[in-house]
Amino acid sequence: MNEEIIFAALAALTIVAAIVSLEARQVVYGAISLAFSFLGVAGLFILLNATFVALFQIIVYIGAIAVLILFTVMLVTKDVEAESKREPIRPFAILIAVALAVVVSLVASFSNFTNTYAVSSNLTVANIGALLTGEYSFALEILALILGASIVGALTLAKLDKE
Amino acid sequence: MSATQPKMELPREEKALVAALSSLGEKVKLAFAKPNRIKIFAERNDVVEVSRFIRDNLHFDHCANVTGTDFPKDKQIEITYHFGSIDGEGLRRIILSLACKVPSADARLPSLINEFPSVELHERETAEMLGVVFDGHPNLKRLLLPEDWNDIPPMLKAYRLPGRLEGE
Amino acid sequence: MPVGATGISTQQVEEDKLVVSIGPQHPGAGHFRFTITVEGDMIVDVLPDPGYVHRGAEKQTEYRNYTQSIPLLERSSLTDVTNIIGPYSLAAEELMGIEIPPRAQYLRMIMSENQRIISHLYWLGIQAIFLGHSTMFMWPLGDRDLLIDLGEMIGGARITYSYWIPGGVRNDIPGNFKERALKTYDYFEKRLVDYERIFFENPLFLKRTQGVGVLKREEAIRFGVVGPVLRASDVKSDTRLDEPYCLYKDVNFEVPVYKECDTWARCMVHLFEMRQSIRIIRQILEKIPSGSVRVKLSPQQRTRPGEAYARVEASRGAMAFHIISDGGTKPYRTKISVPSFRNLIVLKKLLIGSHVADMPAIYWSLDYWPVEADR
Amino acid sequence: MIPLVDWIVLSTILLAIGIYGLVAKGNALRLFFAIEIIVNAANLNLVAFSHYLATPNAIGQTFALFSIAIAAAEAAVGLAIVVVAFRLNKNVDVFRLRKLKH
Amino acid sequence: MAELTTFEQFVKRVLEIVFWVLIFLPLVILPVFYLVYVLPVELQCNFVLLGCSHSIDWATALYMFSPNQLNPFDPTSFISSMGLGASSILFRAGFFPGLTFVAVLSSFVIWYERKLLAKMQYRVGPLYAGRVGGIFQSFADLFKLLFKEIVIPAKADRLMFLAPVFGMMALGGALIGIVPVGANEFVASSPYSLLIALAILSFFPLVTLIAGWASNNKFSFIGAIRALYQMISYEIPLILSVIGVVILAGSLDFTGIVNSQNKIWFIAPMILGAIVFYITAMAEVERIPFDLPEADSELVAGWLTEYTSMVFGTINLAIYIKLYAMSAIFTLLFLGGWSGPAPVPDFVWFLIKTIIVMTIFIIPRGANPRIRIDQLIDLGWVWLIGLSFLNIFIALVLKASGLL
Amino acid sequence: MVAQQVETKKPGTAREGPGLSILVGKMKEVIQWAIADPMTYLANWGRLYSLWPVHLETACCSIEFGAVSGSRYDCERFGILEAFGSLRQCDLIVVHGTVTRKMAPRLRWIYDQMPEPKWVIAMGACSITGGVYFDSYNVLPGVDQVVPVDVYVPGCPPRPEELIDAFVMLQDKIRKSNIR
Amino acid sequence: MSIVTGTFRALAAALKQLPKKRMTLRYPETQLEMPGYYTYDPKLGVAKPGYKGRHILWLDKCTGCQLCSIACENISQAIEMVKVNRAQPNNKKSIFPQVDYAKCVFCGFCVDACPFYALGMTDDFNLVAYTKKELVYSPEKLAVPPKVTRPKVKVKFEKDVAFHE
Repeated sequence: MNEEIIFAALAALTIVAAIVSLEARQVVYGAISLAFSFLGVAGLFILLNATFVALFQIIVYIGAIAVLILFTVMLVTKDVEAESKREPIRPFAILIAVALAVVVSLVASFSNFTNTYAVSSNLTVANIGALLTGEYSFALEILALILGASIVGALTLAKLDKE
Repeated sequence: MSATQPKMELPREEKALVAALSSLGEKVKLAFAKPNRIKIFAERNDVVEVSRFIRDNLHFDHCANVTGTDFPKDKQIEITYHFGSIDGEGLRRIILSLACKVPSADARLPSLINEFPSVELHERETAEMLGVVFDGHPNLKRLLLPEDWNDIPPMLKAYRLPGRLEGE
Repeated sequence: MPVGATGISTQQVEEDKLVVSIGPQHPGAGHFRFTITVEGDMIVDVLPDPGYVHRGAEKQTEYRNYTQSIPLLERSSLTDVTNIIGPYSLAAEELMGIEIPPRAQYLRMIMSENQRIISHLYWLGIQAIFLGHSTMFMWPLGDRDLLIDLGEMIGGARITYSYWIPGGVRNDIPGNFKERALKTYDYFEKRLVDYERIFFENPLFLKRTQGVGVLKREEAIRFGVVGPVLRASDVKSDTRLDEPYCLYKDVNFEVPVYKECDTWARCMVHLFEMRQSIRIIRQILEKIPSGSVRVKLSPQQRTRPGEAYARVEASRGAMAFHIISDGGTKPYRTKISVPSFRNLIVLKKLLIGSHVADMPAIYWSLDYWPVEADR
Repeated sequence: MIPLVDWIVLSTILLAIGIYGLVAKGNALRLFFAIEIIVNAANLNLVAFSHYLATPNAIGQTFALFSIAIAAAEAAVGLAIVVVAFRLNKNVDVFRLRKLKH
Repeated sequence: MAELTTFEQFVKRVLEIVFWVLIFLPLVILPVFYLVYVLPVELQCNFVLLGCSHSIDWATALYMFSPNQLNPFDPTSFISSMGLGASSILFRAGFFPGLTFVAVLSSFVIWYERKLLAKMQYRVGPLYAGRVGGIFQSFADLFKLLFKEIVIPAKADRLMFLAPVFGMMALGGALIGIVPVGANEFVASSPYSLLIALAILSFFPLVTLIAGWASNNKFSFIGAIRALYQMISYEIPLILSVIGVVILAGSLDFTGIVNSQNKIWFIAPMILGAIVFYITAMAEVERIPFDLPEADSELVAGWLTEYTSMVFGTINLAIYIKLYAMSAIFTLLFLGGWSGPAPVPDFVWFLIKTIIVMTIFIIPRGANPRIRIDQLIDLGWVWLIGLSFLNIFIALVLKASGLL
Repeated sequence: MVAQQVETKKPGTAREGPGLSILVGKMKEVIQWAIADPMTYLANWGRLYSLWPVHLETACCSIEFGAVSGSRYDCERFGILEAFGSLRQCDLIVVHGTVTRKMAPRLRWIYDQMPEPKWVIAMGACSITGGVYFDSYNVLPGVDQVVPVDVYVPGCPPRPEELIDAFVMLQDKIRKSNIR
Repeated sequence: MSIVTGTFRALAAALKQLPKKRMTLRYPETQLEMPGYYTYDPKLGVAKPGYKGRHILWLDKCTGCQLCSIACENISQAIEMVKVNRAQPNNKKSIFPQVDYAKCVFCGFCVDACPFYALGMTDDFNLVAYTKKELVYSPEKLAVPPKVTRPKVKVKFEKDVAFHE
């Protein structure tokens, strides 16, 4: 029973914060709301017995990405931004989104997915570490390369206006 | 070149300076020359030229002070530049004053900022304290007085201190 | 929209800048205001705005006779009272045509040098707190009080002694002065070693000051800076050497010169000068002659008409008075040439292109004391 | 016991919100938010499926970690682009960013 | 402030009171409730403490006078039904290893810091507040700030301006919640507790940035940006310096890490990691020489410039709680946690060690000037990350060779 | 804070009936004794040992303020921190000497920006009456024209002991004050 | 490496202070020993060193010549001559100086101006007041020599420690 309540609360937090992040008038509020959405997802990960992923989500998403976003927003937004001229598209977009959500949800609910899970002991950090260094070590190296490349790219972009 | 007679024997450097200054001829009038202090007068049209001469030929490389004095009896304001020297041989003890008298009604003077960049703030101060306009100064804005100052410049003799209006 | 060669319009670059006003209520400015324009972490423009302490002392002297001006002029440079009265007294004596006795000369030198240490210690404390070093703020300000005690023994006040006056000094030193002074200076020299350990040799201090705010020799001369700033820019110039007043010819001392021309050099000059001042006072205490200390002057002492320009080496540099007299009991015009005002001109030059974090260090390394500069 | 369908529905809703944002918004930062929401939805699915496997293993979680790390890289580059775009055009509305090059 | 003339002022004042009650509920009201009401009853009912079943304090008397055990007003049934005992989560979070205890400890640490600094500067420091050596100085500051007017700048974003107060306090509470003080004295524990602590630490830049931005002041904003640079670039060496310990201990749990130090404290093999952790922790809590975000000679008070009264005080308290938490984590990771000779309770050993570590955190303030931001970034990215990698290699070598 | 509302109702305003007024009076007394007095005591106790001065240097007396915060006269004994960064957290302005006409509006501005309660110490003859600058064209004859002054410290500049005396006298004033 | 040693040397210099005696003067309890009164000898034309604090007026010597007031006139206008009901043979108008310490700058030139040994300056500095009016010291008040109730302490030097005892 408790699990369901927590799930509902976290899901509500995630969804509402996600909507607010897109719809808040000030982008700064949107960015902060996005951080709450990330936090909700992290809570959902804990509910899914993936604590390590949840903590990683917090450290990376909130400690780095949300802060970076917020910083960019504060740097970029001078006054209240002039909203885009795409207002007519909005109802259309809402329609698409709702249709997508409804259709996929219906499909998912009619399919026979399992509703039970086994509490397993091989979901620990050690297992993740074994996978990362063993089976997916090549992916890990590629990932390191991607991260390095992204840092180089970001630095290049930041240096662009200095010249 | 009419010089007041120095009372004591001048040291060597001062003598050399006086001699060098006399080469400018009528443009420069020697006010006094005593040990360590020499004062000369110049007309306002010649100030820039004389100061250039002082800088280039006499090796006075900076301006230590700019001051102005109001002489209401003569209706003149005397602007005095005090030049000092660091690199000149034996000149560090000497202060060379270049004075220029301008009429109070038309208190204008060419700025020496191109010759001696160190006069920038001194000239600004003199300008606001005495109402002298330094032509060619890039930034003659208010420096020390409050922003809402709307009296005559305070260093003029016509300006009486508010606490002393009823006479001394 | 004007577009520069790099494809970025100049107008847009303007908008990335942040204009910050420092002062007058700011821990890093004091009674002074300057507006800096910041781009990233770099200062691109500086707009000094002095005048918050402009009190018009020069005009006021025209209403006071030569003795009465002394308490007034002292307040123009409260950290350095003896040395601001020095050139005034010298100029007034030149106009009055009097000679003062040698004991008075030596007493003047004692006061002057003691005051120099006091002023440097105040400078040191503020420089340290500007760099974030609270201990080095407390130590000099504590030890400074001991030196102030010495001044108090002679001058009768903590700071405003009104000790040098035209015609000599006001009073002789008390009998136990020498013993107390030597004790204090012995203690103080030991403290200076501690100061070096904790501050002047601290690697963080070196990192913060070395290569920061470089003022080249040619520029220093051209802009007419004086005092420790000039000496830190590799110029061996000191009024005590160049144009010895009092009896500075009779004492041995060295003048520090540093080739680095940066903030570090300006800091080291101060440290060096404190040691030299102690050395001078020790010599004077050994050789001071007995005799009278004051030439009796009438309160309404008249002067010769004419003008006098006298200067001494104050703790911040050459302090000069230009007095024009019309023969009366009061000066016709007094102009004070203060070192702070002369050094202000390089503030802009040094700050542009430096980090925001270096701003307080550079600012205070010029030893810019707004009260003195504004007069 | 929460059924797996609930997780899928939740992540679908998040995905829909993200797609709505991508379609409706013009502000580059909002687009960025939308992308992050979509990435989160995907991560949620990965971890949820890994949790509900008949014989659970950590592969889903590992993939989620990869995804998060790549999102960090993407954030760094993307936000740098936004900042540069702002410097060039004074706003971050993607529909006014006509030219990519001056 | 002096007079209440309008209804608006009255409402404002009531809201103010509600605000402070909310803030100080865990700090003041809960402990008072515990001390006066719950603890004696709890001790009486659930424990046999030194065999004193005939305790004579007033709560016991009250209990003895209650005629019926099923009385709904009966404290015992109330407490047991609410789960409020001395071992309950509420007690732990609100009182003993939790917020109140750390708040009181940090207020004394503030006093201790001021006295220590004063001693280094051969002066006295706080003296007159409180009878002995100004020991209640920080409480005087507290009461002063508590009764001071709250000024919210006109151009500031009100919600975001006040949010950091709750944010910092919540983060401080969460941080000390995960840090144990003894083998059994903790608020919460988890097999990932070290990672949780690091995750909570990563929230702080966000709150700082919001605070700096919402003040709508240039100094605040520059200070916040500096704080951001500093915290983000020092989080990486912080995490890396911990990895060595994790490798040696084979556990992400503080209890596990402490238990694995029974042979040797990790400061001996992991000296490099300890140094890196020490420096980064000092930067994380913005202490001199790393107090750039609050550099008062350049940035007035940094990101705290616009904060007044207890809004400022609470944030400051949270920063000191963070200082406590960092030194506690240092103790746990490198100094063997609560291990020590037996007769003294374990949390006393832990506190002694923690206070020594805090002293080591405080001392550099007396001897160093502030570092500059570019030097700080250089130090972080070049030296500290390099050293922490070296530390990881040392840990790997030690682990592989089976020495530890 | 609660006591605030009690105090504002002036005694004697409630005159519905003799019994009620006595009751109200008793209640007030009890509230005064139980809440208002301890609160006032606590607030004043906190304030008098925690006076943080604004870093406002108006003129040369600031060097004596430096001496007060220095090692020998250590004003931190009284809970007075040496110049604190932001004026938003400060309660005390020590006017360090001369206030010029250019500085006066700033002084008032700073005073207005500070949160209540706040106190002002006028340090030095210049800030009390103008001192030696009594006839200057740019000096304010006393800061009490601009901000309300609580304690006057004569001297030019005052000794640090005098400033400490002023702090002690200000503490006395706060101890007896009734501001909430 | 010099960075490390330098840091440790700085730390050691700070920690070296811990066992030493503190310098702080406990002012409200004790007070520094001051130099004596500042007086002026008109015959020699030289003053006697001493502290320039609050004035002291020897009423029996004052002749009401106003020289102190004239001396102060252009300094800070702090001295005013007021009438006092007091028979004084050498002071016919019975006017005495009254000092306004709100204006006084403690320069001591009024003492230098007095030719009758009537004015001096004491080492009293406790002049702080709540109002400006309290700062005006009448001649009677000036005539009272100051009383010091606090114990006086001296600065002592021991090797590299200075403290007050």
